[in-house]
Amino acid sequence: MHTRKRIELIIEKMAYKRAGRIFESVNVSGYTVIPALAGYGNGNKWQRDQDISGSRDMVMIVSICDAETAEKALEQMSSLLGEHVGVITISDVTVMRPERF
Amino acid sequence: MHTRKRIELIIEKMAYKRAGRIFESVNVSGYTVIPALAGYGNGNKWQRDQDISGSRDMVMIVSICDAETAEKALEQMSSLLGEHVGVITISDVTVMRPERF
Amino acid sequence: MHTRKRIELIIEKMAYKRAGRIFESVNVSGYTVIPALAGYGNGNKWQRDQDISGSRDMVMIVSICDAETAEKALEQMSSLLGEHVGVITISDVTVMRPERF
Amino acid sequence: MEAALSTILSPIILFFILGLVAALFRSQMNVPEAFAKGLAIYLMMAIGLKGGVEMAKNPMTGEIALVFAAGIGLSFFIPMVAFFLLRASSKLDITNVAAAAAHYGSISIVTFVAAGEAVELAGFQASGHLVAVAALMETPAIITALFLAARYGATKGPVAGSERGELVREVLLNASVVVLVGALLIGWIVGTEGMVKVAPFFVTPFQGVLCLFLLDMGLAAGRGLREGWRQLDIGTIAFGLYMPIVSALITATVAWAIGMSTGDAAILITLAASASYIAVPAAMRLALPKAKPSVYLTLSLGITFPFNVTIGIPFYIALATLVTG
Amino acid sequence: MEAALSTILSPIILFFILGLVAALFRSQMNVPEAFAKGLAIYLMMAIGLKGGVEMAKNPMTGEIALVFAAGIGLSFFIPMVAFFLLRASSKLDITNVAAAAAHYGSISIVTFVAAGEAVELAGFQASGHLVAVAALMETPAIITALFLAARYGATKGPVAGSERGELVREVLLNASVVVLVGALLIGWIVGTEGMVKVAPFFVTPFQGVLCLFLLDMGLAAGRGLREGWRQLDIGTIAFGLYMPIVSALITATVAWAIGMSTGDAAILITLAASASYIAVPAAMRLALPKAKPSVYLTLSLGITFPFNVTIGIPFYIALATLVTG
Amino acid sequence: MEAALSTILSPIILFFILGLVAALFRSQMNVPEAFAKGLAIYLMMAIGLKGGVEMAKNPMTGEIALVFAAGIGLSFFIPMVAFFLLRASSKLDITNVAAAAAHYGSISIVTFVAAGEAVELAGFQASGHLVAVAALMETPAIITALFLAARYGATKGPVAGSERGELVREVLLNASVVVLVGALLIGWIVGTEGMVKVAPFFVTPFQGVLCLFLLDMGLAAGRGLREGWRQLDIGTIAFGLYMPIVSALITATVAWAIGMSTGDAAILITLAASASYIAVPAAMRLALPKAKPSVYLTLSLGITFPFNVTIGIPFYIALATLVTG
Ligand SMILES: Nc1ncnc2c1ncn2[C@@H]1O[C@H](COP(=O)(O)O)[C@@H](O)[C@H]1O
Ligand SMILES: Nc1ncnc2c1ncn2[C@@H]1O[C@H](COP(=O)(O)O)[C@@H](O)[C@H]1O
Ligand SMILES: Nc1ncnc2c1ncn2[C@@H]1O[C@H](COP(=O)(O)O)[C@@H](O)[C@H]1O
Ligand code: NA
Ligand code: NA
Ligand code: NA
Repeated sequence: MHTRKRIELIIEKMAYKRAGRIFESVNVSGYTVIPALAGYGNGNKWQRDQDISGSRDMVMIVSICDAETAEKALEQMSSLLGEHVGVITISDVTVMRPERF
Repeated sequence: MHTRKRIELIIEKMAYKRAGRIFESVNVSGYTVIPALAGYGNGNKWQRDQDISGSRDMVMIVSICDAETAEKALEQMSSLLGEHVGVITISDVTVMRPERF
Repeated sequence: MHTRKRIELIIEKMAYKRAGRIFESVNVSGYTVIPALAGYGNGNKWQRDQDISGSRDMVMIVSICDAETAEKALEQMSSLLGEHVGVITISDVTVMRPERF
Repeated sequence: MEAALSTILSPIILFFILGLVAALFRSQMNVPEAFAKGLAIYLMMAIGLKGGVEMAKNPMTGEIALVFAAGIGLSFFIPMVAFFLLRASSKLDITNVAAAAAHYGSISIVTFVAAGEAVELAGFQASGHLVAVAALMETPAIITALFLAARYGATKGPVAGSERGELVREVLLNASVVVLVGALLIGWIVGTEGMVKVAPFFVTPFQGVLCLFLLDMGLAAGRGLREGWRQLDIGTIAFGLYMPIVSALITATVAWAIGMSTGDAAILITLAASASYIAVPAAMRLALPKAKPSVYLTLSLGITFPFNVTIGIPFYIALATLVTG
Repeated sequence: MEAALSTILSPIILFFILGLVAALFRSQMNVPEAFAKGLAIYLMMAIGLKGGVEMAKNPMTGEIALVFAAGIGLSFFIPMVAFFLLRASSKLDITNVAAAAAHYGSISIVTFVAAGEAVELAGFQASGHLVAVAALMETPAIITALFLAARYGATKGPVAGSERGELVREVLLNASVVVLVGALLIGWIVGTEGMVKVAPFFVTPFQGVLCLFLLDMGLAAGRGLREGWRQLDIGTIAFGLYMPIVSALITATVAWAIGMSTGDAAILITLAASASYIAVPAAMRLALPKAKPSVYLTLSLGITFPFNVTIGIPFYIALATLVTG
Repeated sequence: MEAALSTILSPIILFFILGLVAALFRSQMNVPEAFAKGLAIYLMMAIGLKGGVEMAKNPMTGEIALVFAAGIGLSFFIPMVAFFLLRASSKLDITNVAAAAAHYGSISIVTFVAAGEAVELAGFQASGHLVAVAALMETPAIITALFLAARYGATKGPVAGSERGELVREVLLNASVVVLVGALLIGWIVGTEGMVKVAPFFVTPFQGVLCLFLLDMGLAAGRGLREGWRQLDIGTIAFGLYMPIVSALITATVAWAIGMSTGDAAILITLAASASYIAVPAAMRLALPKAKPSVYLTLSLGITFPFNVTIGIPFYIALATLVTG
């Protein structure tokens, strides 16, 4: 059992490819993008099936990586989050095959 | 780097707005609702594309907030979870701009 | 407040029922399956709405259970992950009604 | 008999049976939820428009007003009968019994359409006003059921996080009420002329779309049946079969009493005998969250719906012929 | 007046109003996103094909080339007017003003179709080339708006993770440009004969599909309206109502100057007066992420779209009649 | 030559090319998955019904029984040829080779439909029974491929968590088998009369729906092509082009041997030359999870499908004319 990091980035759907490129640039082994259905922030709400433009949709990106990579990703991501709406968190997780990440 | 709480609530889709109102009432800065596709609990299974009524659909609500707010949310949520099917968990996460939460 | 385990398994959609059966065989109280939208791993990308066969789709399965069950699930899952693409992680979470899990 | 056969052998019913059989054999095929929901909206628009245009042609009469009253009355009354019968014949608790009762007082719009087809095939005529009756019968049942649940102590105060008006909105402004009533009004406003331009979408291909929709319903019914068989006791399953007949008999009496035409009576009987599987389940998740979808959905979708669509409707037409003949 | 009434009483507009009213009463009904997107692709294919077939019949003339130039010019120019007017009349910051301006320079294809129906109903004829004009007017506005945003210091360097060409692809190869232009070319290649086999799908049911689509637009507009009312200041809301009229007046002058036919002028005026709510919002999320969707979507979808579809179009037809009569 | 041109210039193929080109230029547009899946179900219902009605008209003969046998035999046999050719011409491992082989033994229903259109345009007639042949050719190839994979040591025991019957259900009860076979039976039961009411949905608009569907296929093929080019070696890419021709030649010989009609032969050749991209990929994820979708999807969807739909089909018709002339 080994400890690695789990990055969770909740970000605008329209910007997810930008976040993906940042993840790739710091060499994470992978990430997975999950669609959101609705959300609330700062008194505003959005809901997927109620916005014909889709421009308020959010996604959650999850990436499992080592501590060093996580730190690099965080640094790089901060400038993206200066422009786009998003929330990034990091937590500790136990993994099975640590050499993968 | 600062520590905050990540609340994860898995709850019936039909009840997600009730959960959302509770989150709002304790003043979380935001939450994001993610649709589920299928699930299992107590020997029963459901699957989204196989239930024409959608009445067994679940969602996952994620909210990042401070420890105090998390505790309040948990308290308030317990009465909702007495009525609706759901699972609530809290974990520690590291965030970048702690003043946001 | 009690500590339990959160298993998060990111796995091919076509294999999620196999993973589900393994979870059931070790007697977790439940699990929830969440669809992914896109992903990246080992230099390859996939995107849901751009693959007519759906054969590269991934899902995330989340299960809250006790430490012992989590360990058993992990063991059993390793052989599935020898065949199918997937990532499994475990983390600590706080729950409200510990007897449920 | 022949009518029954020709009902069964219509492409619509055959696609339903195809879906049912595929699901019973555990096929994993499905019609995507978003697509099926889109088709459902189409069907309700088409039904509403057709009814509205008919209503514009045939003005409201005292006779029709009676049918309206009968429909509303039946939707209020049938849940009571259902409640006491299901309580007697099953081991379900009050909450589940009340929730199931609500489904049987409300209606299934697809069953309504299937009955419309069969009635026409059998050589009768049903009036366009019955679309309005269908819309009116959707919700009263929910009120009765909630009243019964409260009366027998199955409800507490409002759930945490619930909002005033939330349930009322769900019940009175759900997709099927909005689209059905709205399209009815629109059909009534634009009349036959106004329909000309939209008929190639809402009239001509209607039966074909119904085939696709019923394939999906068959899949859902088959899955419901497979699950239900394992989980429900025999008394509950029996209820799914005898309750539509009970409702039909009550309604036949009413139809006889107010002197309805054969076509209209057949449709009203079918409406009463049918059970909701979309609008009422959603309302029950909000109003009676402790009631189990596996109970009420298996009953309405897995048992009563296939029964009505195959055996029930020909029987209801025969019944209507009998009481109005 | 009569024309206005018959526009309002067409099933298409009535379904729009139904959606609008349902959303204002907070109905939770919706048309699933995947289904609505599928319908949108259908509509653009149908519009493109129709335009292409017309173009094959009527060869390009110098007169039409002028209309093309006018359309492109207006799409470049209107955002400037919008930018200064909105800056003057609201408290929004530069970024939000520039983003909103881009929407008003671009076009709404549904408004275009609704205008086409109304123009025909009013007894005029519009040429097929206007579909191409519509496609050409989608993007220039974005360029003007980004230029203004840069000029007034509202943009910085490229956002982290952005890629060269990403925005250009989003703007020039989005679904509506690809499908509209592609179908136009295909219609032009296959001509009237080639359309025979696909007409039962793309021509005959078109108006009906539009009803379903406008129901969804009504729901979106109603929700936009409800939210916007709470969040936008009166100056911003007013802009959503006077800006289409300003654009219409500018365009009417142009139409008069280049001597357009009444039908074509009515359509060009409507295009100019309409505001984008799909293509431009997506481009703005990439190019001006700090601009708020709640501002520009409320304006274009919640205020300008309903205004145009109900009151605007009859007015634009009248205006066109005046300047070309 | 002329036939080839008129195939290429049909709206259906032009929309395919539109999608292909858009994807090659990296347009981000897409047809929502749920909508495309719904259309796929529609297409299979329509094809099945049409075939069933034809079958009801023309009873089964010994000649047709031979075609059935030929189809099944080819689906069993072609994967062997594919397996050895791909092993020889590429650097792929056994698992990937076996998985790709399964795709080439199975069929593509859209290619089948496109061939049907082209055959008719070329003035030939194909019998309705070939829909049944298509359905029968979907699965045998999977058996051969799994047998080869096992024979060459590429499979182990059952994967953890797998269930008896899981693969068989996926293979025999997937959407395309269920809907195609089911609709075929229904068409056969209801016959020409029964079809009258559903024809406005399943027959008249069919070609138009196909345009929309092929736009999506073009997008998928273009993306497959773009990715594949980067990832596959030249031997693998070549296989995607020569394998359909090999299958076509084998099948032409068979068609000649059993003395088929020109139309039927053209279709059977096309079926043999086509490769699956929905049913077989799903089966491979379960049966050979180590095989890479990027290999087999690029081959079948990115290379063979566009080849067949544009150049292949006219060639197969010419080939059929040659061997049956
Ligand atoms: N604290 C939070 N936890 C989870 N999701 C959040 C949080 N804050 C914002 N979001 C998500 O980000 C979206 C935009 O938030 P905002 O920037 O606050 O308007 C919301 O609709 C949510 O989906
Ligand atoms: N321990 C768990 N972990 C994750 N999801 C769960 C768990 N228990 C229940 N669920 C979800 O809640 C739904 C209803 O569960 P139940 O109330 O046990 O029938 C399931 O179908 C799952 O989607
Ligand atoms: N480190 C990771 N974190 C999150 N998801 C991952 C990770 N690695 C792989 N994935 C997911 O698994 C899929 C297949 O990965 P791979 O096996 O590396 O091709 C990717 O497309 C992602 O969706
Ligand atoms: Na009823
Ligand atoms: Na404009
Ligand atoms: Na083949």
